[in-house]
Amino acid sequence: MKHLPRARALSLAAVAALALAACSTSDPSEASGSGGSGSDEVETGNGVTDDQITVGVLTDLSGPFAAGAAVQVTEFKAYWDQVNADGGICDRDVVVDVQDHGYDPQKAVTLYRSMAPDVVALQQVLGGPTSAAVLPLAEQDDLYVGGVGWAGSALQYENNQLPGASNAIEAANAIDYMVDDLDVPEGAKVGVVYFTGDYGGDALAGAEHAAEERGLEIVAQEITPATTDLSAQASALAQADVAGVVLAAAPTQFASLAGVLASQGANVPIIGMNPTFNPSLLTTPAKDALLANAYSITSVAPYASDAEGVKAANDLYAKADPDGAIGWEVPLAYVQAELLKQSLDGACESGDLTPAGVVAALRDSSSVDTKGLLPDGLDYSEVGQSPTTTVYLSKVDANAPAGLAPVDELSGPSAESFSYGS
Amino acid sequence: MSELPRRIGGLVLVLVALALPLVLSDFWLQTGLFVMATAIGAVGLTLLVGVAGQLSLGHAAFAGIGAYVYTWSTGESTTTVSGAGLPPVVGLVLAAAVSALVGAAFSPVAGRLRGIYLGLATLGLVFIVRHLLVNLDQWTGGFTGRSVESFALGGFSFSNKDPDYLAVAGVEFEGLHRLWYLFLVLTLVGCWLAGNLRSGRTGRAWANVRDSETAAAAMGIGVARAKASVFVVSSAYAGVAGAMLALAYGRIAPDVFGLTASVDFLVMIVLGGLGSVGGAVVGALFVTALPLVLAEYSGSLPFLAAPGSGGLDPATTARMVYGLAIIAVLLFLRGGLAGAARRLRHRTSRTSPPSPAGPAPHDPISTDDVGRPAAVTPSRSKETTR
Amino acid sequence: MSPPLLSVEHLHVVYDGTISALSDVSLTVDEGQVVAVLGSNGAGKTSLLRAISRALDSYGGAVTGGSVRFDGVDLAGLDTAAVVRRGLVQVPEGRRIFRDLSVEDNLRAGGYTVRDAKARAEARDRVFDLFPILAERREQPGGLLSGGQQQMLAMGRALMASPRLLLLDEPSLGLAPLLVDQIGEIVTEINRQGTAVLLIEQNAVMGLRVADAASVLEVGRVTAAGTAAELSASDEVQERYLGVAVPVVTTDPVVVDEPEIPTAQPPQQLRVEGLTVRFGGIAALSDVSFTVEPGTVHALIGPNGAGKSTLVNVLGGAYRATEGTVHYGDEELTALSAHRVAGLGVARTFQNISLALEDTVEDNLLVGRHRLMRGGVVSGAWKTPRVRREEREHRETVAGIAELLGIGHLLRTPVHTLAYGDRKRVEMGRALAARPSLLLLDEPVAGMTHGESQDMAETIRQVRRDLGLSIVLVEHDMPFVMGLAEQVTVLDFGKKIAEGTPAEVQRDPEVVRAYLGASAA
Amino acid sequence: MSYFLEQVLNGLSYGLVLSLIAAGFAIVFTSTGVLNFAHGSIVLFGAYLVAVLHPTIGFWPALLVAMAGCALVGVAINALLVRHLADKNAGTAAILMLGVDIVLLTELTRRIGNKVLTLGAPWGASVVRFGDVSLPTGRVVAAGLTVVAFAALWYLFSRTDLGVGMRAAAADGPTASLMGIRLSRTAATGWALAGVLAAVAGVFLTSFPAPGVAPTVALSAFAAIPAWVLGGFDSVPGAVVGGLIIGLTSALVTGYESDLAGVVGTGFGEVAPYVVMIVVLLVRPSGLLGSKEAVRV
Repeated sequence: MKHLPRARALSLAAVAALALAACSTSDPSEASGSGGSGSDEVETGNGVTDDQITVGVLTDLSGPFAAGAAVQVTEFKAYWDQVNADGGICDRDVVVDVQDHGYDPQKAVTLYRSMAPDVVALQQVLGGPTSAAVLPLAEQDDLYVGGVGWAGSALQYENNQLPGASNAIEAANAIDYMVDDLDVPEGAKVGVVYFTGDYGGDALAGAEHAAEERGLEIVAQEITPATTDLSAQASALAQADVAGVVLAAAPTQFASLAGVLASQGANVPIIGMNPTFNPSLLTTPAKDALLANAYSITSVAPYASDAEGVKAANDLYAKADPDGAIGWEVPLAYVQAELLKQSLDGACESGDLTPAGVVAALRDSSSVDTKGLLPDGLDYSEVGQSPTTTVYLSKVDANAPAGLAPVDELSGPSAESFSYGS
Repeated sequence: MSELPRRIGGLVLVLVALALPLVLSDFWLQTGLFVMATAIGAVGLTLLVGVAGQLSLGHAAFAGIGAYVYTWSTGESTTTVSGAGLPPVVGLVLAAAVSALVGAAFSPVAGRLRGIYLGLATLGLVFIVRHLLVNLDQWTGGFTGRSVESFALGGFSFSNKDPDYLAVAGVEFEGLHRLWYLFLVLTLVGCWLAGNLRSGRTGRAWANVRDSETAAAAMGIGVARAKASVFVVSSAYAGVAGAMLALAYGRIAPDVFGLTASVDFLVMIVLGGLGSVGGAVVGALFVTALPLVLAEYSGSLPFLAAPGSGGLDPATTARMVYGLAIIAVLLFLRGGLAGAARRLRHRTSRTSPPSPAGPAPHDPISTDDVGRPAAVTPSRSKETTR
Repeated sequence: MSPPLLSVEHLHVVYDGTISALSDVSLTVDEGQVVAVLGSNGAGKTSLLRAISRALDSYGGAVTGGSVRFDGVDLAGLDTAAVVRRGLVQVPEGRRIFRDLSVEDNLRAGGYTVRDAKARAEARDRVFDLFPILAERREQPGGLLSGGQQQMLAMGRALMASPRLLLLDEPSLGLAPLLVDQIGEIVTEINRQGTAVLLIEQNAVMGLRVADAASVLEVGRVTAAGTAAELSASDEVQERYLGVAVPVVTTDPVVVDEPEIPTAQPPQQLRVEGLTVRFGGIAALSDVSFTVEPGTVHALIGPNGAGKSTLVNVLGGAYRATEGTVHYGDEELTALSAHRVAGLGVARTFQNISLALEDTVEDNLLVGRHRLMRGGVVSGAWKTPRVRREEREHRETVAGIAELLGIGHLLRTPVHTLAYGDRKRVEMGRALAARPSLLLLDEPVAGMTHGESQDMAETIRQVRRDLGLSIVLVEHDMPFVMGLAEQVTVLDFGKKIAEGTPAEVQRDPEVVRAYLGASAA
Repeated sequence: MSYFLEQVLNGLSYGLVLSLIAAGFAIVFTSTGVLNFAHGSIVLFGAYLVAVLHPTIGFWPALLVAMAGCALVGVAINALLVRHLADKNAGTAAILMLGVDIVLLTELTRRIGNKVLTLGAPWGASVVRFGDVSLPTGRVVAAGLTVVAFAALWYLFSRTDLGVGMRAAAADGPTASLMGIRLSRTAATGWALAGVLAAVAGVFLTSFPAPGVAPTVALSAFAAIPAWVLGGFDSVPGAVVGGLIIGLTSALVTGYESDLAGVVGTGFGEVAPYVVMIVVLLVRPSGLLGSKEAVRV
């Protein structure tokens, strides 16, 4: 019994020796040339068989974004069903593998590991911290990752596809719009209320750039998602006598901020970033304030847009789930699937339907059109920059579908002069 | 004597753990890495809470410090974040050392507070450390965090490169496989050290401080010193666990080391059975792996609605099952999983008579020390009176 | 003849599944009677009351045999509150008044079960009649009352429920003789108003004076029972509680041979000078001085609440002295923290055993070796050869100590499975393992049977002979002390009232008065 | 000056809401020794009930139902779970409550979805003006109701048998049971009271100036923990004092964030309560109004 530790050491050594004997450092697949070729001329890899293409979705079906994510999953599935009915891609059916990370990076990483060998691309990884955890791994694996959000920090990854303008571009456009159309005078102060993190931080950077261009002064207020009562922030903004507010947060903060500002007599325009508006806000006490002062800037065309693509997306969703909640998620989900489809088509055409081939196809496209779902002429060829400088501006409107009435597509001067890494 | 079968069992487990990468898929390997990393943290915490009776809700703060120290010291400086570019082994040692130092710095606070007061003061530590991690962005990368350099030892990298291709018995050994062995060694060494500490002079001193500070002092044990030493040791464990988590993720952000992580560590050791090193490891397995496995496989459970269809979807069910599992263990298993295992052993081994139910495990949150007795603990003192 | 109001039959009580507290206890209380149960610390008196009030659960105890019937109804299956509602109310040991609640609210809590406002008002008037001082101080928090007033409040609180049977647990504990007499009169008065009383007492004289009948409880068994008059006359009771008839065993002069396990250092002189300890204004010790010569056994005796444990705690460094000094050799103990005191070779045991219950006897004993071992955190974690050797050597040493105490066969047994007497030995062994030159024993035989006490006395003699150390012995059990100590210091109300050899002390009128109450002197 | 005053009023009114939650922690803790990690979920549950019920039965009846519902949930948790723990100690009880919290929060999150549910509170988004300082009406009502709630608690604890019984049970459970006080009943009452307070707090945490019921409300309840701790674990008055201090601290730190950011970084408002808590604990280890007893051997 006393020499058991020694026995253990011996067996360890034995195992080690065995392992060494079985070791090899020359890759057999290199010798056999390009492995995994299909029956046709297209080269294939992970996630593609002779009759099936698997794409992955890592989303949040049990965490804070569960409800909106469910809308998107429904739309994804309906989209690919439609594509498959029309003959599929590269003569193959597309299958979506949806996994739920619950907004937990640990789960996201683990689920990514389990999914990566079986998919040709990740159509979507939802959430800031989760995609921050997954993106570097996917980059190592050369795997396409779609629509992570609009934070500029995601632009540095070659494998990342951003659906429309980044947050900084949105914020810069918001400032431009205030100056050009909302009569905010030069020298005025503009508030920026933003979430701590890449989303808020990126928006702040864009707003600061635009403010400098347009001669405004920024009053910044950082908050967290747990901040649901923005009284203190609103007071501080009212105290500074701001002429407008840019908000990079979530719907609850939008309602609180608009309500409190109005109640303090500060009737200034508030422009919310991408996911900041939700139709249910119009049932809250802040309804009147929102209707009076609130605008929304989105990278994707709003639900109420009459563009062809948006109508297609909405019809598809209405058929898939007639009782489903409507909102900005519908066009977004549709266009993400659409973007991936275009990359898959591109990869198919160039004969390289491997994960790397899909990324290459994405980066080859310098002018993508999406029938008005996203601004035309998206340019994915330059890694590190926003694919477009055009955004959609809507006004909160109780009569419009999903509560947002489209006002304009704009690309302001300071949005166009903004550049990452400068 | 149950020693021999136990040792054989341990040996078998180690051999199995050594062989597992040959058969496991990436999902299971990644899960295993997280389990081993959190297990090290849980072992450290069980020394602090279970053995020495110092309640801490701030374990994740120390893990966070370890993770960032490792990442900063091994990382290269870029335009946005700085790094020291030190060898990974040095980074690992630094992670443990700096966490231990912070633990030592915090121990005077621990000396003043007891029980639940100490627990909630350490809870504050989690928020403060998180605040620092977010704000010191030239070192930490701020809210979005920063990437972690992969581990390397003498030119051999624990990643997919250097050597680019490595196979054992026909199975290609990528970064995950390689990290598995690194983590296995760290975990085994960590458990072995903790077991030695627990059964030796230091562990006896800690346990006595827990049971009665007065009695401990009467035996010549310096109470303040014992508390400081256990804080240092447990923080060092947390630091190593943090570095391991950083390696397992490949990228870290402050949110990884928040309140949830702290509480998870506590759940691990309570479920596992307070004060038991093996229990801490099993608890880590339960708490870390269960949600991952449920998330991965809940889709194949037949009675559930498809994701997004509005019914009771797999993800929600998985989370519920996790919560219910915690409740069930606490309602039905005395002394946690380790206690249940001990009873099972007693029942199966004929040689030892069934021992009467042991004393209720020590309760670090009990307010016996701070004032009124908690009604949940019907004032049963550890003392014996007749 | 109507059935007795309370009848306890063949009652067995066990704590934690292992420790037997009562075996085969039977007694009865008739309507209108006062019955006393006499016994020393640890005899099982409190367990008896808890069993009657159905309150054992919360202390980890359980009735394992026999029955308790009140007014003909078996109480098994009822909870404490139901028992109270039936008119059986207890005044717990140590009063246990609610310190933060006002006197009035304390009484109100006592009348919790009385729903009828009128009955409650009457009960309160009765209590205020009985204890006018409570009416005077009704607005004050209970914690501000003096000891005697607190006892009155505790009794008044119980009387608020207008009980048919009042259970009183040591009402005289820690009270001055005059107050004890007063409490005795109040008990008689309560009884006269029609309430039966079951009185638990260590103070045999007080107990026998007010009671109609009495039982003597010793280590969980009834060893004598009868009318109060019969018991007062009994030699056994005299001997047991007054220590009067015991012949003083003259201890042989100690022959210090080569000790088997030598002490670390030779024992030094312990000098206590003008020691005063106050807790929030209340003096637990005032101006106590005495000297313990090296290598002697020095006993500290006195009634409950005399300040003995406080003194031990000051000697061990657990309490700070308010005034005065304690020197051990050249070192001033009062200036040192507890673990430094231990480092000088002063080891102690605790009145309420303080062991690590989950751990084995061996591990508990090894704790005593702490100060003699050197393994640190780092070397301990890596189990260096030096640490392994040290661990092995010390395990051998504690095995020797365990043999000396007769618990060698229990070394690998977890403490929570041990019987009470063995736990006391482990506690003693742990102190000895520290190789002390001065050993402080706080009630080493409390709760032991006569036979166990005799064994323990023999062990203590042997320890002193073999190890050549000084022993300060705090004890309640007079005969035990008389057979062991060379010098005795008697404390009462925190003051030294006598000092000398056992024989001298036993004859001292002050001591007799302190032990037997004012009227006995 | 009016800006400062406004922040102070904001902080105090928010602090009163926090004190309702903190008092819930304190009452459950003193009556059963449980660190109720599920309290945040119960707060959310109360708000959720009001949001769901108010369209059919009106706001005030919905609030009453929510109070009863939360009380019931608390009592059920105690009776069905806490009392049946395998190891009856405060540590496992706290972890048990974490399990309960996970289950409750998951279900509520699923039900709420990504909607922002509104409470239909009659005061809407209106504000009350005091000179040039304005305060949301909801906050004024909250302050008023909180004062009423604490007055009712004071009456209960000092003037009724049940309350005196609860205090006695909290001070010394075994002795209280010797007085015929059923600890199971005082415990149930404690959980019920905490539930009632949680429902009230839930309504005010989610009505204007907050937009409505969202799962993050359960997190806001965590902000009451420092308030509870620094007031003292077993003290309801301590919870009020703690709530006010924490409310004031967060409001001022947030209100003057731009002036403070250079020193303490951004987002310090979230951390400040914990810093205050640790400092107070170091000076007074059992909180501002917590009872401390001499540690005796």
